[in-house]
Amino acid sequence: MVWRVADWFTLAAIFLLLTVAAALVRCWRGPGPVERIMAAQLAGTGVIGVAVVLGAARGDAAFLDAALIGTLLAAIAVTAFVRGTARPGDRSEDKE
Amino acid sequence: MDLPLSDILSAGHLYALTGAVLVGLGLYAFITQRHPLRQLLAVNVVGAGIFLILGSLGRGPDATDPFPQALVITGIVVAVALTAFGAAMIVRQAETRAAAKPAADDNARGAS
Amino acid sequence: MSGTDLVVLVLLGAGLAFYAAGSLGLLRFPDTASRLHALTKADNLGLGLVALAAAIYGGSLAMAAKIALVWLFAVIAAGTTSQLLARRTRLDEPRPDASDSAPDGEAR
Amino acid sequence: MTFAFDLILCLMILGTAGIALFVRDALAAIAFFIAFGNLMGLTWLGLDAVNVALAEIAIGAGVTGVLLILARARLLALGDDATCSGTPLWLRLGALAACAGFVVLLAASVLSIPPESGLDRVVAPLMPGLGIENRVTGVLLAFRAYDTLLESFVLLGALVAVWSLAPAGAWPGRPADPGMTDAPMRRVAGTFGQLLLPVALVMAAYLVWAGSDLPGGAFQAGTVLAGGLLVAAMGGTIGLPSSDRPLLRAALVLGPAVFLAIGLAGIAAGGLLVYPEGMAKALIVIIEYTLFLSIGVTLALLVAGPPVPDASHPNPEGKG
Repeated sequence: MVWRVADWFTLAAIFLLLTVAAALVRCWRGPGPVERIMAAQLAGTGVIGVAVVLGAARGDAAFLDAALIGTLLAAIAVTAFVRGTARPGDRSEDKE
Repeated sequence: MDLPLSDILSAGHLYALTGAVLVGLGLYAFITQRHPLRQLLAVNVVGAGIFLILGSLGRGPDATDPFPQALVITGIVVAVALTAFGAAMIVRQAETRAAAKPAADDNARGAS
Repeated sequence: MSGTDLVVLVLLGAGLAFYAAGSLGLLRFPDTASRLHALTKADNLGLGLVALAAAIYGGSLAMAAKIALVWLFAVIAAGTTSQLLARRTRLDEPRPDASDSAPDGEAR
Repeated sequence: MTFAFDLILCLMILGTAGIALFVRDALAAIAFFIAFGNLMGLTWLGLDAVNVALAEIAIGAGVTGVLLILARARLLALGDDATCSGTPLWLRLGALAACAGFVVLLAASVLSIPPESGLDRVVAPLMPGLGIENRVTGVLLAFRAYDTLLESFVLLGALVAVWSLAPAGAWPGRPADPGMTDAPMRRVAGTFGQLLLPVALVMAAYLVWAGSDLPGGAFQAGTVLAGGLLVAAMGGTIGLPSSDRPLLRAALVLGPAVFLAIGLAGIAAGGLLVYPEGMAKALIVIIEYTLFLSIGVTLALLVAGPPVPDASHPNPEGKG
């Protein structure tokens, strides 16, 4: 099989999926809520990377719109998370 | 990227099978989980599985069927609307329960 | 394999290396702050290099512009989230009533 | 090569779904559910259904995540940590047997259907009459327009249902303030919200515009708008409006009302939701722009939740 550059991009997509899986191991282990959200964030960035790479491999610019939406909304879950319990007098949740 | 036909067929079936397993996982979790928020997650996973079956069976060799795509987009939006309603109901139920308890733990009001 | 292809592959490989470093750092670093460091620095450099490779490979200006936007917003989002998560970590570390953050928290 | 990608993706989807459903800690469940939504977006890209991928990434990764995180924080403040509790063994075994049997049946029936895009060949010759290229948009707004019309009313109904959960005395009022209480966080999130809201608006308008010929459309755009509104509300850039503001009510019903009016006007041209010859594209674009605005506002308010009593707002925010 002759390796074209597009194939390398598909291979890169597979590699990125594996890094996402590695990040999710941290999400599984925790220990705290911040780690879990961080890992979800990294998984999101990995998925954006996959969308960019697949878009390049298939030459489809619409894939980049998916990546763009992903980056625009990437911070929203983190923003919702940090406001959740960071108020004085609220119970601490790091007993997990 | 041009692919041999067999690969695309198997890919369509692969995603459809994943969808079938997702439906099973979600149903199992819906039955065995006790907390309503977790059951809400389970319903969403069942929905995602059904969407995946619908979409992937429309994956032809040169195009993806627009009908299931349109159905799935509609379904996704309805699912998020009902998830929002479910979550609001769960929170409201917890608030009512907390208010009904004697005022030993009175942090219910201020917490948004 | 042309020279452009070689540049694309090198950039792609470097980007993937940074992604791997980010994941590895998140997995192996001992505390929250250093994990945050791994997350934001390595990850965005990774996305940046991969995006650069994709932009060069894509060839068209429109595609390159879109990819640049993707990276720009990823950097802005990562900067914001790391600030927020770091602040959250700091608020969590001492007990909330240790009044380390009292001046700005309007403890109604 | 592509098949290897598909296979790994499917395994990761099953893994994240399994963990999201069965992990003990509720926040871990939500984090995995967000990752699950992101990966589902990738499967739609893998299936070349970019229209769906756009919606799935915006909703699965953005809006649903916020919704669940906010719900979990509110439950936690009430002392409910939403962890799993044990169920009796007989129930688990019974459920396992039933679900496994169901999966086998479902898998068998799925495998008996060859994947093919037969309807695509039906739709393709009809597209020139509409003057747009995106077949999914064609299905959503022309060939099956009544589905979409009803759906826009379902969204509105869901918001009414959420609002109906307002406690006694809270109506009409504002949803609980989603803003940060910590001042430094508020500054950071506020700056971010000020930047993101206009960008999200531009991106959403682009998605609607692109949706005629390229992947995109009103639902995807509406979700992006909702995400921008939510970030802006959390950063304190905009305040959430009271549920009885006339302008808000108008924004909520604008899309469905315009859709319905155009649909009824179609009776003159031959039937409900029939577009007059040559005007299809213009009407579809009008419907999509109004619908995206209404969907965005509705989704944002759905996530914000029902109005709460005003007493819990010691220092009210400025109106948005």
